[in-house]
Amino acid sequence: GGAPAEEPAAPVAEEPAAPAEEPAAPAEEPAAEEMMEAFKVAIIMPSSITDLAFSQSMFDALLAVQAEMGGEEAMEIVYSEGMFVVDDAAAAIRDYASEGYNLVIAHGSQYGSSLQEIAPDFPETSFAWGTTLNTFSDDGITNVFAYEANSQEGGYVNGVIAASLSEAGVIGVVGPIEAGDASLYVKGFVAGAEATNPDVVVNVNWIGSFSDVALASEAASTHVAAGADVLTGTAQMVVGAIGVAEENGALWFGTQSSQTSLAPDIVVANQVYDWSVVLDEILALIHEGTYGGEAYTITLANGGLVMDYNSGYTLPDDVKALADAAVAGIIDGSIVIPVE
Amino acid sequence: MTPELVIIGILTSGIRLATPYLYAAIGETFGQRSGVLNLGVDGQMLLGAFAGFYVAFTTGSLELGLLAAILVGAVMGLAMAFVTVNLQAEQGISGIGFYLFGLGMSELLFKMLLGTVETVKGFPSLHIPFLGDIPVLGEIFFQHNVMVYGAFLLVPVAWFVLNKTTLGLKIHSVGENPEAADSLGVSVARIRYFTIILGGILSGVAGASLSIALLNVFQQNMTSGLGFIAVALVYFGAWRPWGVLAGALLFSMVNSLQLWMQVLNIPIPTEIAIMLPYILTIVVLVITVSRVRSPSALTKPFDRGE
Amino acid sequence: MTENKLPSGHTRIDTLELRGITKRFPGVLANDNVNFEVRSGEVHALLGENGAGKSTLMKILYGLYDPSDGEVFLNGKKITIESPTDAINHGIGMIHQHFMLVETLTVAENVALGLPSSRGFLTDLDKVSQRILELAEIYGLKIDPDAYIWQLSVGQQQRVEIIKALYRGAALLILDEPTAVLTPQEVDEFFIIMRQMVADGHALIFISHKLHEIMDICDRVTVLRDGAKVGTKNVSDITKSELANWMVGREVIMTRDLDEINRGPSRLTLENLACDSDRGTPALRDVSLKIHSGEILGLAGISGNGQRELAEAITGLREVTKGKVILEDEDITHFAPGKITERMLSYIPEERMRDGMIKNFTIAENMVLREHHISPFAEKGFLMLKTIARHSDDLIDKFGVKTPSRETKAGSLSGGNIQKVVLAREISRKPRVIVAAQPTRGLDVGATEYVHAQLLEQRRDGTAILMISEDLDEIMAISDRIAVICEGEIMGIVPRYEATPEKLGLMMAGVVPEEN
Amino acid sequence: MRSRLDSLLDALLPVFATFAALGVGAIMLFILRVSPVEAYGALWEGAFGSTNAMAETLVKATPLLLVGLGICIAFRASVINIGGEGQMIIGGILATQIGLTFTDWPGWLVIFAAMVAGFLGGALWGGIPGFLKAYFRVNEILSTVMMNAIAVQVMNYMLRGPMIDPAQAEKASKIPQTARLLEAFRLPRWAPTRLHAGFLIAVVLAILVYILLWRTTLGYRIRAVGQNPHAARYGGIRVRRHIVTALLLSGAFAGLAGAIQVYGVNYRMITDGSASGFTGSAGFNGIVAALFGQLHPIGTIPASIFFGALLVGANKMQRVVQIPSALITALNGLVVIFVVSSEIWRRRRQRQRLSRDETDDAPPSIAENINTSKEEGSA
Ligand SMILES: Nc1ncnc2c1ncn2[C@@H]1O[C@H](COP(=O)(O)OP(=O)(O)OP(=O)(O)O)[C@@H](O)[C@H]1O
Ligand SMILES: Nc1ncnc2c1ncn2[C@@H]1O[C@H](COP(=O)(O)OP(=O)(O)OP(=O)(O)O)[C@@H](O)[C@H]1O
Ligand SMILES: [Mg+2]
Ligand SMILES: [Mg+2]
Repeated sequence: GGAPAEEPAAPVAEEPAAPAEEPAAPAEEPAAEEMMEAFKVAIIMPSSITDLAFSQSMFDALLAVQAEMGGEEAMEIVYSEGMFVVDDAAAAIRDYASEGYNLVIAHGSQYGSSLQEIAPDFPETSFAWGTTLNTFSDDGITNVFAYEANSQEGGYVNGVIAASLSEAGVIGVVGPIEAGDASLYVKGFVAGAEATNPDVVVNVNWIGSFSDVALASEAASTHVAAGADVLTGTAQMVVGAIGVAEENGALWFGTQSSQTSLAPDIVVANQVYDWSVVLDEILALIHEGTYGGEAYTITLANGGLVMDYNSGYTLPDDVKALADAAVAGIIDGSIVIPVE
Repeated sequence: MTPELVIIGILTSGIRLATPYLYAAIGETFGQRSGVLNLGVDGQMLLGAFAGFYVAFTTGSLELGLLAAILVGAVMGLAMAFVTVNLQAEQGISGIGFYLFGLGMSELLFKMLLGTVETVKGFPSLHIPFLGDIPVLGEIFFQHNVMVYGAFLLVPVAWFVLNKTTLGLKIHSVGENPEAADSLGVSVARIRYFTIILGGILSGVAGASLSIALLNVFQQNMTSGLGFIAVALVYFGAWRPWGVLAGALLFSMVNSLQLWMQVLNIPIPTEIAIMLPYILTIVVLVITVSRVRSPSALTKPFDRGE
Repeated sequence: MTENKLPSGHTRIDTLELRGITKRFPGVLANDNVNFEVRSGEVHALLGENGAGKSTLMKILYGLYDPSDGEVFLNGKKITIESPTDAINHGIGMIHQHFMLVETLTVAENVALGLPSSRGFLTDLDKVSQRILELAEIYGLKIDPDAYIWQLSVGQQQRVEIIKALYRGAALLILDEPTAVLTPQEVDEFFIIMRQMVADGHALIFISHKLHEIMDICDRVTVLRDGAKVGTKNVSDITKSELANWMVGREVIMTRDLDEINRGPSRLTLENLACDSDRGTPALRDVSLKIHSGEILGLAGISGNGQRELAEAITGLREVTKGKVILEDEDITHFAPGKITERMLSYIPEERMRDGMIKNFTIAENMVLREHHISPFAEKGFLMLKTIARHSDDLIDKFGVKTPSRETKAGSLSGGNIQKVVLAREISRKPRVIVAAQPTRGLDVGATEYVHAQLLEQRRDGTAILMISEDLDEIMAISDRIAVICEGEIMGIVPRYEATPEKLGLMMAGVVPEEN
Repeated sequence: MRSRLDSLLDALLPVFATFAALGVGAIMLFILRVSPVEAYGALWEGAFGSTNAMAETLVKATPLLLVGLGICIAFRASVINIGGEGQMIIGGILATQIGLTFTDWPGWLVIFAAMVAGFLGGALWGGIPGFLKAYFRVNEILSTVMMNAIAVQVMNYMLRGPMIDPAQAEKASKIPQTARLLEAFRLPRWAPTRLHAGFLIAVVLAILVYILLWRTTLGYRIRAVGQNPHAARYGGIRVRRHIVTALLLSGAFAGLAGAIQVYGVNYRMITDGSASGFTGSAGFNGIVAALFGQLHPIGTIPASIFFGALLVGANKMQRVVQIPSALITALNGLVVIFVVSSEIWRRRRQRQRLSRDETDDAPPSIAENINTSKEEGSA
């Protein structure tokens, strides 16, 4: 068949993140000469490091890990942003690898094919990509890590809170295209909302673009006109929708990065991706000489997904309790989110 | 959901969505009427959007923001005029150059000066007394912000300038027969400078209408190709302000219709819904078979032939 | 009214003098140290072969071109003219060879263009219209200020050009081949206007290739040859044939006797032909004609009476709404133009630059425009470049096309040479029928002579020729029979020896001759 | 006789213009506190510094050249095809479908069929605006812009639905991509670089387009229609049909570019919801490349390589000196502006030459929209 065999159920990190000190520890262990060399990380991102969404979530995590490790002397970070052209990204990946970067992160599911091709040529370099769990180990490739986010989990929690807070019983969702991470988040959100209030109406609008801020905003207006008093959305173009929510006094739920700064009055909660959990583990493995083969999922359970509540918004205690219960249920497995 | 609600919704948001298209397309109409095709509208919009946003954000004054957008648009227009009028560069291609420049430069400035997405408090909705209180109509037409009204006001103004003033006469003649205009002492260069700079200004304002009136944020490539649609709408409108208005409204309302179709759970693939405005724009043009020629001198640099 | 004022209220120009004007274009010395003088109250003709540099000299005077060298003196005072605005301010107006009108604007709008308005930035078209009507009254120009230019006949458009100049206070008017596109009647009317203007104290510079017009209306004539001035003479001191010889530098045959008619069977038959104009109004109604092998059928008529549509209907370029076109025995009525071409029907279109040739193609490419797809010029979809080259060299040689090479862009040729290329292409095919529309429009006497000789040679070879012309002299010079068209209908057909200008003129005005 | 120096200067004019643009870029870099020397060193390095770099440049040039060839044809017919992006997408989709369907066919056959499918797909997407222009007078700028947007949605629909990778279909996070092409179906590569046979195909096609335009009756007709539709009709050419043909062919080359991107570079289609995610904006940049190449198929070859080098080198520059990618975009814009603006000097020099040498018939400027050059016409 034309399709490559998909990955087996790769071991997924189950425990919460390793203690923060651990990745920093290598400083003492390796030989002194090696220590002089900074660990070099390159990252290729589809959007920009400041998109308040998917790309920024990884870049922020890298900065956090860098700080943990002791700053630029310990870890050097270079990035290529705006690499939405797969072809250009492939050139960048190969280039970074041949420049001797220790870890090359291709932060987008579209970069898989390129990695599959390039990784075998650089066995000494470690690669990571997401969002997926495919490390290409079936193809005999051993130096690719994979990661993904269970964004449906935070979506579910957001949905629970949203349904509880919606007085109108109508909620609007703005998404880019119905696929990947965005699709997972929306499914989780709808499930959470419907589980909390079976009568709630969740209207979903896919606008067909990751960049059309104006249409995202108009989609939000449409939701408001259709009676929604709570909105959510995913991907970088939703910044336009948040303004509409604020103007109309609707509540907003964010995902990927914290969007509280955009509308401090109406953002209730964000599901924030904290990839440092994954990065820590990858760095530890690389340090041990394992360059790939592991796949990670950030979840509420392992702390990679964090529910970030806006301190400026007072969430009623009963609702907060519902949310906490949802988080607990997801972590202990009593809540299973249907995502097909 | 009642049908009235949906119809009001479609009309209201159609009017809002049409705003940036109107500014940009009316500006482009002036340029094309005088014989200059500007494909750089999207880039000019982005720079205008950024300038407007940044100044409004830092000074807290929306008026100053708007002024900044106007200035930046004017400077871009000036550069474009120099390149197409004096250097007689191929208009379509230099337009693409200006688009790329505006796209990159707006993002670069955004990165250097702001660093992250911020918001401003944009122009508030103006509830027009009396008119805004009329039940349905008031809601559709008279509860928008000032830049929306500005865009719609621009249409009759543009019509008036193009058809009732000596300037309009000159613009028309320069676009149709620059040799004739030149032989009567009309400065082809001066008129084209004027229309291209005006186009730049209106593109800048179109951008600002997004960043400080409708969306109140700036993000890289936030226009997402809107400027190219605006150019297409000039062709749709057959170089007439009222035609452009019709095109902008049609396109926007169908766009808002497709958003409603998704909300109403009409079972068609979302992609088909999203295609609708584009398909319908073409279909309408096919049905209403336009007999109007483009300005004869469009895209042709003027040179006395010496 | 003071001594030096014109009826239009503007100041007179007593003398205007060009001294030592030189103009170089890349590869061409268009004007070579030309001195020229014109006075108030005279019509001064400028005469010369195609490409002699007449238009260039006038464009310099009007500020459209910068001279490479030379000076301009107005009433004895040196002036500089750097733009048309300067020229207009000095009272100089110009009517160009190619009209400078914006077709999509009205007469009044065209006149008002570029002038300050009495209402500031608003147009004052009502006042402009009023003034147009006043001027029209003074000079006897009939014009509707609210008509769009595209609605007007060529003659009317010319009147708009004159009004434009008068409106701007022109005391000196440059008329670059104004009569080339006018009907005899229109020319007469135009001359009345010119005489009126001269009598009022205007100075006129008149360019024309028609010698009788120069004899008719001009006081003095200056001849240019290859950019240089040959001389200036009083028209009263010179005869028409002297003038022709002076200009061309050799003997010119002004009239020729036709050989015996060697008339064969009918080649082209039109039966009750009808078609519409571009605007959708009926242009031809019920036209029936037979054109025989070995004859030239002249079609006379005032421009805009269906001649153009008739030619296009025959050649397949225009949809026929009724009737038939029969080539020998074959009904070709609804054939595509290409198919008609293949049946050896040639067409010399009236607007050659627009319809008859592709400016940016080389001469060689233009030479095969009609047969680029047929053997020997193409085989299996490929162009046979060597054959095409040989063919073009052949024609360039045979027809004496003045060009550096066959690879020269056709657009850079002079009007006469362009005409030769079209003619060479159409005639060299050994056509069975030729439709020739205004074959000598804009050509100098030498070139005209040449074209007529070519057509007559075709006639001798048995080709059937339909020659459409608005120039009665031309029609009467080489047609065997003359048909007259008016408002899309044939008013009658008269043999050449029975035709008089008066008779044809009446028919052109729509009077059906009694004999028919 | 025209000196070699003159033609060399003409050919180098875009290069000088590029230097001027990079000079302005240097000021911007300076403001960003980046050493222009280092930055431009990286640019050169990225474009030509190694075998691999050169290969990357040619890989980038391939779709530019193919789209550019189509633009040459369209422009010669006086049709402006802004629909390259959409045509590439549709071509890519059809070609991919061939590879996914006929998995038991021999590789060469699938590749051939896929190229044909890409060609036809692009032709369809270009032919529709062509048809609408010729028979309904719908302006092609309007319709091609709209067709681009429609093509993106077609792609999103196909990759999310009927064409989705079966492996993705089973998973919760359905990445909108097709399955990968079998190894046997991939265009041969010049290992270890990514340079693939598509470049060769494009160069051969450039020569064929040259022949088409100046050696065949079809080319003659297309050019005639573009130069003067009235005279073309008089010459027996069916104007409308040839307008459609020109846009059809133009689209076909863009469609082929799409197919070659899939079979030579990506081996699958994947969407990020935008056109440029797949095309890398080659549908636009190809227009610029064609104009740099004086709208001449042969001239478009070096022009595409030049532009490809700039794009590839600029990416490298971003990586090395870590400047926002936005600067690169802005810089590309400047290069385009400077290069088209520099045309006027070429035209001026040409006029001066003309006054020296009457028989010269060098090509007029691109500003005059269409030109023909010395080697055109008869031999
Ligand atoms: N803009 C131009 N550029 C280059 N050459 C030109 C230009 N205008 C005229 N010429 C050349 O200058 C010469 C004189 O041209 P001009 O138009 O003055 O002739 P003319 O006497 O008016 O001829 P005609 O009777 O055909 O109108 C010709 O050889 C012509 O080709
Ligand atoms: N680009 C154009 N500019 C002006 N007129 C045009 C143009 N294209 C076509 N036309 C007009 O359209 C009409 C039809 O042209 P033509 O007969 O050449 O088309 P065609 O290719 O034969 O179409 P079909 O194959 O459907 O018969 C003519 O009146 C022609 O003048
Ligand atoms: Mg002349
Ligand atoms: Mg036809």
